[in-house]
Amino acid sequence: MSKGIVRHDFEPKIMGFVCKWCTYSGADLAGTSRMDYSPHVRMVRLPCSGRIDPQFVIKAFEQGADGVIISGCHPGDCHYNEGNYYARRRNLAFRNLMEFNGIDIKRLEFSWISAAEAIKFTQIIDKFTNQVRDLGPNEGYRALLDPYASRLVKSSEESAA
Amino acid sequence: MIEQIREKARELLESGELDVVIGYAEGSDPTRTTPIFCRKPEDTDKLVLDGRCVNTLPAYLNKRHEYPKKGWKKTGIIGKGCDIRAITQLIAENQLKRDEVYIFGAECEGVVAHPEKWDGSLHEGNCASKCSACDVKIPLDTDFYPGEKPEVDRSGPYMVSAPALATLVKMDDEDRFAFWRDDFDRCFKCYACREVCPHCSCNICITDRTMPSWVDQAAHTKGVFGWHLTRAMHLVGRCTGCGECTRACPVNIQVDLFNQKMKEVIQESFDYKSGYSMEVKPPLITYNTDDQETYIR
Amino acid sequence: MRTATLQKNDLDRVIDLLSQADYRVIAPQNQPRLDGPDSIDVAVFKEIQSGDSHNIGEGLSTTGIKPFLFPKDEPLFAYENRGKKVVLTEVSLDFPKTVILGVRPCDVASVSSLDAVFSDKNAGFNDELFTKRLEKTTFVSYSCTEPDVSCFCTSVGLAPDSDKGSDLHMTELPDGTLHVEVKTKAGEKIAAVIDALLSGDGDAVARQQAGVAAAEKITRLRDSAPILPWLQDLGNFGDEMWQRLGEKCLGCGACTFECPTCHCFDIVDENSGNKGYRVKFWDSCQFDHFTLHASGHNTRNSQFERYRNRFNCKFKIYEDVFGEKGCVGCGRCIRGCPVNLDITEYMAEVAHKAAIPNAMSADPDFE
Amino acid sequence: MPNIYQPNLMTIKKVINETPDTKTFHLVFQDEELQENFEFETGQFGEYSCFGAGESTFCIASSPTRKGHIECCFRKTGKVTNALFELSEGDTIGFRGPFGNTFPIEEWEGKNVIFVGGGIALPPLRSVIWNLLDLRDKYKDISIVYGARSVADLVYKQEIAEWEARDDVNMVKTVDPGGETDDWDGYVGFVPHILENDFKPDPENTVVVVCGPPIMIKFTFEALERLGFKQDQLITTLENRMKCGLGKCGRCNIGSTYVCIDGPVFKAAEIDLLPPEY
Repeated sequence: MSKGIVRHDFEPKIMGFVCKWCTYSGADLAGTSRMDYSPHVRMVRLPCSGRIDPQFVIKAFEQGADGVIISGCHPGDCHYNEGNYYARRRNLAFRNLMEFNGIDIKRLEFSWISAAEAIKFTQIIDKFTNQVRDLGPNEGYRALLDPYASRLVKSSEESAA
Repeated sequence: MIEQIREKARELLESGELDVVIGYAEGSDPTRTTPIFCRKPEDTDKLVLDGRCVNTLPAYLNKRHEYPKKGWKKTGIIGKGCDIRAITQLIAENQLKRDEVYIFGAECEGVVAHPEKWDGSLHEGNCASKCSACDVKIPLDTDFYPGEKPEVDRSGPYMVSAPALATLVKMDDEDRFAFWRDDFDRCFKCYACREVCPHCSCNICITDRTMPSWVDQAAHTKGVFGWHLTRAMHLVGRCTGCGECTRACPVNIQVDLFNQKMKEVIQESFDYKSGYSMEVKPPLITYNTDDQETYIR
Repeated sequence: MRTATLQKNDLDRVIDLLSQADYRVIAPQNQPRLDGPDSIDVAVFKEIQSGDSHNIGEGLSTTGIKPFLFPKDEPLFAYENRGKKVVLTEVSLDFPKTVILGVRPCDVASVSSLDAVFSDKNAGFNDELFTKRLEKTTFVSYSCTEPDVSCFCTSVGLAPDSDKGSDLHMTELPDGTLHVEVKTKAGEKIAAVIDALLSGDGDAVARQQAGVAAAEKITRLRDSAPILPWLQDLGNFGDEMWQRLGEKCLGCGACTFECPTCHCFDIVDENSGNKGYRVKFWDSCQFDHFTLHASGHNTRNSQFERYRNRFNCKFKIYEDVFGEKGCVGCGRCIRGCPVNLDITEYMAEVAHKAAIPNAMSADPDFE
Repeated sequence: MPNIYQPNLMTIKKVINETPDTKTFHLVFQDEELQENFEFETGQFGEYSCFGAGESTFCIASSPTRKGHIECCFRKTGKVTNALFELSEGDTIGFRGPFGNTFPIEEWEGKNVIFVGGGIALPPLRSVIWNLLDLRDKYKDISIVYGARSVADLVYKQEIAEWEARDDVNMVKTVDPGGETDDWDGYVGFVPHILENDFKPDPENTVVVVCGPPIMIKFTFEALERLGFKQDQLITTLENRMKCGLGKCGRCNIGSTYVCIDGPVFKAAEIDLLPPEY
């Protein structure tokens, strides 16, 4: 069943922020159906795509993510009626902001995936992983990740030894 | 013009209708003006209004600047067209009630981009770029306007963006990131951009919150990126484009370019102009079921 | 000590020679800026490579030399939580040999003020992150010949040609040459490196005259003598002037961060997973949460109280606690203030109040 | 040598739950030599770190007469105290100190000493209370007046019982109106009120040590002055916000007085010379 193992020079770190009512359940379905998909996404489950604050995405990039995926219910399907409508507007603005900041917008993915769309889920994850892998590491932010590494000398463990 | 405003302000302070009039007075050197709070009728003699009046006074109407603590029931404020836009936006966001303020408006010729550039007059070389295609030189909403207020067509594009914005948009992503990284190197997080902003109205700013700390408080480049992105995001669809954040920046980082870029996006996507209506909801607190979603898979 | 003459256009060669002598050379440089009317010129002190353009002698830089002694952010140590154990990693206290060129007299005078805070002169606690940097740093100062409208160094006991704190002092003479004065042993080392460029004994008379001429151009003249005794009178702490002058303050930290002597900082942990850094970074007494207690009580609860503290710090606390001047008159807080809150207006007001006994009756109309 | 901001590591030997939101830690240094030689005096404070959250300032709540470990007591309010609250026995924390001045206990010899504390302000007093009790014969009457918002908020309940049981300590406890329980055997009322109207100490040859929130200190001093106490008989310990504890970070000053260097212990007469900014 499994795809052949292909080794790449670079394996991206991807953060996923997903709605628990749809995408997370979709991922569950993909899992219980034994579907294969890229293992690079670290998923955070939130109550609604409307709860996904752009702050999370900024933090993810700051902490070294190469790509971020946000996913929620299809329009009209929101468990809270309108959360995803707000998310749609907010993310439109946020993508433009990140682009203006100098982040390649291909590193930021937004999708609607329902609880039944396990196949769509695996396709989007695979596609996005490949897309980010092709872009390579998020060099701009990675260079800022550890601003003080060069200032350190020795650990208390080493000096005790 | 200013004589008429002085006279009216004096009259309203004398009658007790207003507790205070916020305006501009001569600054401590000839190129600058400074905010003044006129409480006594004779204070109004100090009021001035010209191209040096850069401050966005509605910042003082923002609750986080201790405005409610002062116990003023009705505040008079002298506004340029863009300042009055900020007041309108504050009212639209329920930060202020219309009957709490009395707006003195006057025709504005534009303001100097930075007091440092003032050479005695306002001209193309030193006028702020926000003034170049301003449609509120005759202000929108006023309680007092000297003389007859002419009708103005305001249907056109909303504020022309600074030429620097076009330069930046043309760059590659990497170059743009490098540009901001190099500029942000100077930022030491004095938060002047936040404090002068009439719309930064959180009682405790997200960057001052520690549980959890979303934005690194230290001014290393990562923390500076975090702060300016957060600030820009929080002002999407709310910024009225006064440009004070850039003008106030002691190290000349043009942070309002983020806001200008977002203003263009909001106008194109949602046809919203902030500061023109007290009733229309700002775009990010509302939605249409048929909003654009071309970027969504 | 030695005096000599240096040609101004030899400054580039000075930078080359010092770099070759393994100095990290810091000099004021103009920053690139975007086109359009909204940007202004900004000059900051930065490490300079041979061939880079500097702007030594062209006005006062926007920010001072403070970041090279007391950086805007720096790690104190790294930690790693390993279960119940914690491993700490020290930061290096080995700093590069540095020379800072073109330092204005106000900036170089501020070094001893900062030293009084961070060194063991203050309660015996020696902040080596500061003092070790200072040991390795040589200051080449440069007299002002064109002080601007915001400068007020003569009001705080300095002058446009002061050499307080300097290792090697340069003064530009009307004929375009530089008069060089070696002040300390560290300065001698610099002079030895650039010896080939130095000639003669210099012109002490012209240097003197240049200083006097520059001082005459300063327009902000304040009487600072009555300030300390007036501030020491506790009855003046509740004076109406604090609120009247300070109420327009919006509470940003521009004045404190541009100030050469402001030294307040905050310490936080920056965590990433199970490890991170404890970071020390600039903080400002103008921020509302600066003195906020955990209980919610705030000792300086409104903005004018915070500016009152800043003024007191500059003209009283610094002298009482650290025995040094708290203000060097660079005027950066005046230039940088978004609302034109002017520290010299406070100085004038105090001098005025001190001259009139019992002038401190509060304005009854003021709320 | 590490810089002055780098703390020493300590192990939490014991955790005591004082109230639902207050804990006491018993701490020993991981460095044996330091543990052997560490000394402090009563009234001093330290900077306690939870690595990953930051540093926070508390007094050293144990008495210098009791060696073996030091104690701290804190209520969870902010980022650091919440993180410390989650720690358990055997965990590592950081400590810098001791900092600040001390209670002038030699000056009090042969006098009556009254301790007045409110809420979480008992720990600084506890250090000096045990110090005096361990040198009991040098002092005359020792009284403790302690109050909290409610019975649940009283810290050191066990030690309060211990002090009540001793016949050489006069223990007065009170809770704010509404905070009492059915089996509460102490007073009900605010500390300054109880002090002035029920306890009524005699100013003769007596010193009073007050610790609590600024507003309580103010009212307690006023009440005591009405009872005839002079300013030099009144002592308090102030707690301003601190970061470094070394007189450098610039936030604990009251005028020209740095609480971390010149304090935290002040006489009422000294406080009177400070601007009203605490």
